Amino acid sequence: MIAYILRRLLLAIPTLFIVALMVFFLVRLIPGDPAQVMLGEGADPAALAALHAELGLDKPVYVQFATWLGHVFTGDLGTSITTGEPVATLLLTRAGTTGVVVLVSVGLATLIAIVAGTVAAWRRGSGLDLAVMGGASLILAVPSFWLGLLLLLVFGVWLRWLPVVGYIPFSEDPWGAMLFLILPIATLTISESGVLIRMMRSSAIDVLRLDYVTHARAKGLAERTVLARHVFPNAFAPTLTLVGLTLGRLFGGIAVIETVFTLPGLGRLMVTGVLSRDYPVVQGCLLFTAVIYVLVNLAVDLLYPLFDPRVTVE
Amino acid sequence: MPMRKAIAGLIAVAAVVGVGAALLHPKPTTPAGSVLRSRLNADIASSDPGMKRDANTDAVLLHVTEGLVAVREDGSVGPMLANSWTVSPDGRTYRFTLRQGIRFHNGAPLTSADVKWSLDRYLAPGSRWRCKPDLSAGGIAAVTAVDTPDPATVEIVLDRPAPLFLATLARVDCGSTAITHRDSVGPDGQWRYPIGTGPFRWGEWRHNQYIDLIRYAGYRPLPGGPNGNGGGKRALVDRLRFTVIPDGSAASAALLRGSLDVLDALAPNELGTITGAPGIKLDSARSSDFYGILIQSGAPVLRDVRMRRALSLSLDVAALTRVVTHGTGVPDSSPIPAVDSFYGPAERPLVKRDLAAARALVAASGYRGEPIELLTSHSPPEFYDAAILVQAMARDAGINIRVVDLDWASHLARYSSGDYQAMMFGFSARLDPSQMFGVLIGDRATDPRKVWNSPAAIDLLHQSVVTGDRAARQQVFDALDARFRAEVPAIALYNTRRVTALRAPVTGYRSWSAQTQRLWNVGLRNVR
Amino acid sequence: MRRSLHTLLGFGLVGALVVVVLVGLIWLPYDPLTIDLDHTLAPPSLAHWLGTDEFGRDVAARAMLGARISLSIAIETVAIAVVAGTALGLVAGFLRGWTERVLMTFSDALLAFPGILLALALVAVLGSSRHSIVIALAIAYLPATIRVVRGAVISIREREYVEASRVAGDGVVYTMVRHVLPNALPPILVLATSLFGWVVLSESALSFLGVGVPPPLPTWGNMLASARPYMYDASWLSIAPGLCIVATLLGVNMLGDALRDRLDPREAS
Amino acid sequence: MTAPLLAVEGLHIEAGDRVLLEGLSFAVAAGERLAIVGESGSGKTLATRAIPGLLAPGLRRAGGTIRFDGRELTALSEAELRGVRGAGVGLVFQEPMTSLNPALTIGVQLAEGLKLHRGLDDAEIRRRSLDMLRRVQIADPEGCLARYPHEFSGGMRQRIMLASVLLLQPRLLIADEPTTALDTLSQREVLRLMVTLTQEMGTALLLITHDLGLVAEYTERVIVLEKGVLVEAGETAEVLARPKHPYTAKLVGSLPHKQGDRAAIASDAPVLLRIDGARVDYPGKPGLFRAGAPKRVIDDVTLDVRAGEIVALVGASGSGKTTLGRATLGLKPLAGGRILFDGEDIAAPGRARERAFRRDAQLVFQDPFSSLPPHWRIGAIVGAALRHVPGLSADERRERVRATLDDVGLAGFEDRRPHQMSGGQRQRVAIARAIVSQPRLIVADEPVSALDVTIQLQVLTLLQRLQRDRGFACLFITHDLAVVEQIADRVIVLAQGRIVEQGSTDAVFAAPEHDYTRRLLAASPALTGAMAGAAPGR
Repeated sequence: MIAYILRRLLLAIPTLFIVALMVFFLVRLIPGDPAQVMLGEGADPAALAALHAELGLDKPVYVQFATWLGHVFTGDLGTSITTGEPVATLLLTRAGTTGVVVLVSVGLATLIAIVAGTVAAWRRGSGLDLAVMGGASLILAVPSFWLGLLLLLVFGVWLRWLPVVGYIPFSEDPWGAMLFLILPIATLTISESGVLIRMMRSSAIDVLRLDYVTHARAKGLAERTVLARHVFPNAFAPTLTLVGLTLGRLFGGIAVIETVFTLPGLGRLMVTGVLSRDYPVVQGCLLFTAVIYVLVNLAVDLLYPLFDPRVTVE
Repeated sequence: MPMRKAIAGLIAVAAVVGVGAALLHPKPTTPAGSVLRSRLNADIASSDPGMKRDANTDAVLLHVTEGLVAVREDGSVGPMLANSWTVSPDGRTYRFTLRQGIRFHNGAPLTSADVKWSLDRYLAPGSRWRCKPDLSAGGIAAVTAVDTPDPATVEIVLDRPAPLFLATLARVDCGSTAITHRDSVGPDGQWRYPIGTGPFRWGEWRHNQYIDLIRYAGYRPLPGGPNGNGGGKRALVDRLRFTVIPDGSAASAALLRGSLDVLDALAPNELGTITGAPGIKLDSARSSDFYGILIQSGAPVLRDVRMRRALSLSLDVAALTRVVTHGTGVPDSSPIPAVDSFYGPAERPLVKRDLAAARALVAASGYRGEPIELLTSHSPPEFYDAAILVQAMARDAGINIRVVDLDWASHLARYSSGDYQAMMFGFSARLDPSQMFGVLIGDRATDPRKVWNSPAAIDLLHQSVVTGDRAARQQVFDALDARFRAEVPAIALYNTRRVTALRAPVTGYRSWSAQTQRLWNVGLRNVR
Repeated sequence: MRRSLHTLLGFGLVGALVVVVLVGLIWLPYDPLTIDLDHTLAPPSLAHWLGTDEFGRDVAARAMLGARISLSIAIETVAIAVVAGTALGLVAGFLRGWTERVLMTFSDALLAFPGILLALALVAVLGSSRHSIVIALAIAYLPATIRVVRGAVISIREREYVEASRVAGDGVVYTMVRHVLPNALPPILVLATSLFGWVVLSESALSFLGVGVPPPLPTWGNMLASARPYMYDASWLSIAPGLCIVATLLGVNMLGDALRDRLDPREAS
Repeated sequence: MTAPLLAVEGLHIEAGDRVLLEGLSFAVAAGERLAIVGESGSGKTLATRAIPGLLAPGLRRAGGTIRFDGRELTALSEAELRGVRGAGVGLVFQEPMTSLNPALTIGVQLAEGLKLHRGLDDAEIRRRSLDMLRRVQIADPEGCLARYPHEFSGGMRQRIMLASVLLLQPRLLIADEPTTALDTLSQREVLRLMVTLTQEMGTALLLITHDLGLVAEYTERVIVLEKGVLVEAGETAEVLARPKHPYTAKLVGSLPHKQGDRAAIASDAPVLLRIDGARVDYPGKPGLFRAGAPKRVIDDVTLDVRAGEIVALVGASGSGKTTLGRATLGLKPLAGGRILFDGEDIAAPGRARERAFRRDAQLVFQDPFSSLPPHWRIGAIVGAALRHVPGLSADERRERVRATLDDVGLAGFEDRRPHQMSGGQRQRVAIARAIVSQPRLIVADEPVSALDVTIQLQVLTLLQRLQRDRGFACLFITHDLAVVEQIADRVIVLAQGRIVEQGSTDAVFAAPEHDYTRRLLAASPALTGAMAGAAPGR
C-alpha cells in the first residue's frame, strides 16, 4: 500500500515538472509586465528598472526558472508581486474557501446523483426517468455563471434571503460563513449534478442487467434492498472516478463562480494573477492545483477498491 | 447500507442548509460600535503612502495619514499639518510652521524631526516614492536640503524656483507626501503599517477581503469644514471598512442588499440598477480626468494628420459620451477637464461631427481602407463600449477600424511601449492642467508613453510650469489647446462623473473632482 | 418510445438552429453591427422582437449572427480537438510502451491545468481573436479527447479481428487505420457531441472573464457577458443569448444521447 | 398421482409484438429432475424467469398460468411473490462471473436470504452457511465467508452460488445452463453436487441446457423447445433414444462422434511445425521500481506437427492452450525456446520471410462475433488475407475470394456485413479468411465452442472436408474430447502449461496414461455410452 502510494507519487513528478515548465514559460509569453501593472500609467522608467531588478525579472528566463524551481523544492513558492504576501500563505487561505465550496458541492451533487441516477435507472423509461434525465440534460445546457446570476437575482436581490457578496472565513463565524456560501454551493451543486446523474444512471442500468441483481431478486429481496445493496455499490465505482476528475477540475476551475459571488478563492486568485501578470502567484496556483489533481486522483484510486473489490491498488 | 447512509447524509445536509437559509437572518460580522462600509474594486497595493500605490491605496491612506499641505476642492493648496509657510524671495526655500498639539496615532507628538525623517525616506536612494522623480534633478526642482531649525519648523531648500512645489507635495498620487512616525518602519527597515496623524488609525488589513480603519480619538481637526483633502476633518463613525469587491454587479447587489453603505465610482452601466432603488441615494461630481483616444502619430495611416482629423471629425462626441457614460459624463474636446478653473471659452467648444469634412479628408489622404487597430480593454468597461462606438462611427466616414480587446495588463504594456496605432485610454484626475498636458507631451524617444512630441508643445508645457501667474498660464493653456486640436495627437472625448451610491442613513458624503472617496465627516443616522 | 421523443426534440432543436443560421446567411432583421444611439436598451417590440442592446443594436439580429459565430467556433474547436486527439490517442493506445507513456504524461500535465485558465492564458498569449479562442479551447480539451480515444483503442486492439489483421501480415499503420480507427469512431462521435456543448459553455465563460471574441462580432457568450450589468433592468438582453445556449446544448446533447444509444449494441432492442 | 409441484399452463411471452414463447405447458413433480432443452433463441431461459416473476423489462407475460405448490403465482402481489422467491423457488445462473455481487463478501450474500426468509440470528446464519459451504465442498468455509467472489474460480463460484440458493431449502431449483461456462472437469463436479444435494433435500430440479450429454446423465424427463414452441416431451432415455420430432432427432444427431478411421499420416511426412522447449511468461504486477516476478504460462513445451496432420491440443481453461496457439503464430513473444516453421525460426528478422510465414500459417478464432471487423464487407474481409500474396491481380483476387466463399458454402455473400449473418455463417467466413491464402498450417482455437450444437457439427464437417481437400496441417485447440475424437489424428494434453500426455487419438482415448487425462475422459458427458446403439446411423 505505502509502496504503491510512493510509486504513484514518484510517477507524478514528471507530470508536475511539465506543468511547472509549461506554466512558467506560458505566463512569461503573455505580453505585459508585472512591474508596469504595479506602478501604473505614470510610472517612471528608472523605478520600473529598479522594480525589475528587485523582482529578478531582468535575469534570463531559464535562470529565473531554475531559481524558482530550487525554491519550490525547499517549500518556498515566492511572494506575490502585487500584494507582497508569501504565495504559500495566499494559496492556503484561498484554497480553504475554494475547498469548502468544491467539496460540499461535489458531495451534495454526488448524493443527488446517486439517488436520482439509481432511481431513474430502476424505473427506466418511466415518467420519473424522463423527468430526471430531462432535468440533467437541462442542467448540462445551462452556463454555470448564468445560473449563478439567476440564483443571485432571485434569492439575493428579490427575496433577500441570502447575502449577495462577501465572505467570512470559517474560523471567524462558521454559521455566517455558511450563509455566504449557500448560493455558490447551490450553483455548483446544480451545475455539477447533471453529468453525475447521467453517469450514475447509465452505470446503474448496466448493473441492473447483471445476473446478480436478478439473483438478489430471486432470493426474494425487496427492491429497496436490491438497489441499495446490490446496485449502488457496483454502479457507483465509475461515478467515483468521475467525481475524482470533477474535484480535480473544480479545484482550479471555479473562477467563474468565484467571480459571480466574489469569493476569495483559488480560481479568482489565478485569474487576477494572470491579468496582473503576478508570475509567482500564477505559478504557485497552477502547481498547487496540479498537485491537488494528482492527490485527488490518487485518493480516488485508493477508494475504488471499497466499491469494487476486484480492483486492488497494488 | 452505504446507500442508506448516503441518503441520510444528504437529508441531514439539506436540512441544515434549508433551516439555515430560512430561519437565520444573515448577520454580517459587525464589530462593536458604528461601522461605515465602503467598497474598493481591488485590494490596495500597500499601506505605504506614495511608495507602492494605486488609486485605491491613495484613497484609503488619505484617511490615515496627512501631509504638510493638502489639496483643496478648487485645486488650490491649503494647510494640513503645516499651519502656514513662507517662500524665500528667490523662490528656493520653503519654511513651514507645524501645527501645535498634533499627535501620531501612537501618541507621539509631531515634530519637525518626523517631517525630516519622512521626507528623507521618500528621497533616499532606492526609494520608489511616486514623486521622487518630480523632486529630483530631472523634475520641477530637486530638494537639496531639509532643515529643522526648531521642533515646530521645517525648511525645504530647492535647487531652483518651482511654482508647482506645494501642489506636488499635496498630490494625491504622492500620498500627499504623508508624514508618518518612524515606528511605521520596523527595526529591520521594513514597512509595518502607517502610524500617521489622520482621523482614522490603521486597523486590520485582510488581503483581498477588507481593510478596517478605526476612529482616532486623539485627532485634532483644523477649524472649519472639510475642504478637499484638507480642512476640518472629523471621524463620525467608530470604524471604516473598505471591502474589496472587484465585480461591479456584485457591488451593486451588495449595496441593494444592505451589505455596503457607500458604493463609490459606480460603473455607469450599473446606474440603471441603482437609480430609484428604495433606500439608496446618489451623489456625484464631475472628475478632472481625461478619457479619449491616444494616437501614435508615427504609426501607419495615422501618421497623416488628415486621417487623425478625419477620425476626430467622424465622432459624435456628445452622443458617444451619453451612451458610454450612461448620461453621467461630460463631453470635452480639450485635455483640460471641464471642472478645471482654466477651462475657458477657448476650451469649451466640442469638435462637431462633420462626416462630409471627414470623408473629404479621408479621400485627400489617399486612404484605401487599411484596417486601423484600436486597442481597448474592459478596465474600465467604458473603454470597451467607447471603442465599439468609435468603430461604428468611423465606419460612417469610411475609416476601417479593427478593435483589439486586451486585458488591462496588456493594454497598459502597449501604452508604456508606445506599440500601437490608436488606443482607448484614460488618465485619472489631475488637479492642474500642466499635469494633464504633461502626461501627453514629451519626447517620445526617451519616453515612449508620450504621444505628443512636437517641440512647440514641449516648449509651451515648460512655460506653463515656470510661471505662477494665472493669466499667463491661461494663455499658455489656450495655445496648447488650439495646437492639440490642430495636430490631433490624441482625441479627447469626455470627463467622467464620479457617481457614488449611498444608503439612506449615510450623511455628509461629498463627491469631488479628485476621484477619491472621503469618508471623514461622513456619519450614519440611527447608528446600529 | 420516450427515447424517440428525446431524439425528436433533439433533432427539432438542432434543426431550428440550423434554420436560424441558414436564414441569417441571407437575411437578418437589422444590420447587427449598426448602432442606434437613440434607441438603446429598448424592450422587445414589434420593431425589435428581442429588443435592443446598450448601443441600440437589434438583439435578434445579433443573436442570429451570434449563432453562426458561436457555432462555427464550436465546430472548429471540436474538429481540431477531435482530429488531433484521435491521432494522438490512436498512437498512444495502439503502440503502448514508451510512446504512450510520453504522450500520456503530457496529456496528464495538460489535464492538471484548469482548462479555463489554460484557455485564458493562451488567449492572452495569442491575442484575443476568434482563432486564438479556437486554438486555446482545442488545446484545453485535447487531453480529454486523447484519453477517450486511447481508452477505446486499448479495448479495440484486444479484439480478435485486430489480431486477425496481424495474422494476415498487415502493417501497424494499416491495422490502425483500417481496423482500429473505424471501430473507435462511435465513442469519438459521442465525445464530439459532448465536447460541442462544453466548448459553447467555455466560450461563454471566457467571454464572461473578459477574453472572448473581439468586438463588434457577437457571440452568444459575449452577448451574455455584456448583458450582465443590465441583468436587473434589461433582462431581455441576457435571456435571448442564454436561451439560445440552453436550447442548442439541449438539442446537441439529446442528439448525442440518441447517437450513443444507436451506437451502443447493448442499448439495442 | 398427486398434484405436481409446478404446473405451467399455456405460458405465452411477448416482447413488443414478437412472440417469444408460445403456449408452453409442462409440470414438475416434487423431487423430480426435468430438463428443458433447446438452442439459443428457443425461449428456454424466458420460461424459467417467468416462473418467479422476474422477466426483464420489455418482456410481457401475455397469457398462461403458473401454479406452484398450490398457489397461482401469476395472481400474487409483488410482496407475496418475494416470499416465494428464494424460499420456494431458487435460481442458479449460467455465468458464475456475474451471478455473484462483486462488491459484497460471500458471507453477506449467503446471509441475505436466510435473514429475510427465516429470520435467524447471526450465529445460526453463520452455522448454516458454514455447513452448506462444506456440503458444496468449499475447502476453507471459514475463510470463504470473508472473501469476495473475484477471489474464486468459476467452478468455486458456481458452488457458492449453489450453496446460497440451497441454504433456503427451496422446493424447486431452476438451474439455467449452470455449467456451460465451466470447463469439463468442474462441469461434472458441480452437476454431481447439484443432483446429490437436491436429492438429499427433496428439491425438484429444472435444468435448462443445450447439452444432451448432461440431460442424458442427470435428468429423468426432458422437454424440447424450438423457437418458443414445445416440440417434444417425455422420459429422457426414451426421447434421446427414439426422438419423434425431426428437430430432436437433429439435435441428437449433431453430437460429435467418431466417423471411421482417418487415413493415417505417413510417418515420414515432413515436420511442418516444430515447437522446441517453448516458454511464455506474463509480466508480473508492477512493483515500486520494477516489475514483479513474471508468471510462467507455457513451460518447456516441445511438439511437432507434420504436414497434413490434425493435432488436437486439449486442456482445461487456464492450461495455456490458447497462449500456446498464439505463440505458435508469433503473436506472443517467447521467454525461451524456439518455434520452427519449415525449419526456420519464425522470430528471425526479415520482412519477406515474415510475409511468407503469415501467408502459410493462419488462425481461426473461437468467437465469430469479435473476430470479424464489424464494418467490413465479407468480400473485403476474406480478400484482405490476399493483400500480401504477391503477383495477384485485382481480378484474380476477386476470383479467389469468390471460389473460397463458394467452397465454404457462402457463395454470393461478398457484399454482406458480419452483423447480417448468423454465428455459423460468420465462422465460415472466418474459415474462408484463413484458407484463402492457401496456408499450410491453420491454428484453430476452439472454433466451434461458441456455436449451437447443430451448427457445431456443420462447421466441424466443413473443416474436415476442407482439410481433406487442401491438405493443410491443423493445430486444433479444444476442451471438448468428443470433438477431438471426431477429427484429430493425434492429441496433446496440456495441464498448467506443460504437456502431460501425447499420442495418437485412438491410443490416448483407449488407454490414457496420465491421471489428468483419465479424469478429463471420465468427466466427458456420457451420452455416447448411454446411447451407443441408439444414435441414428450416419
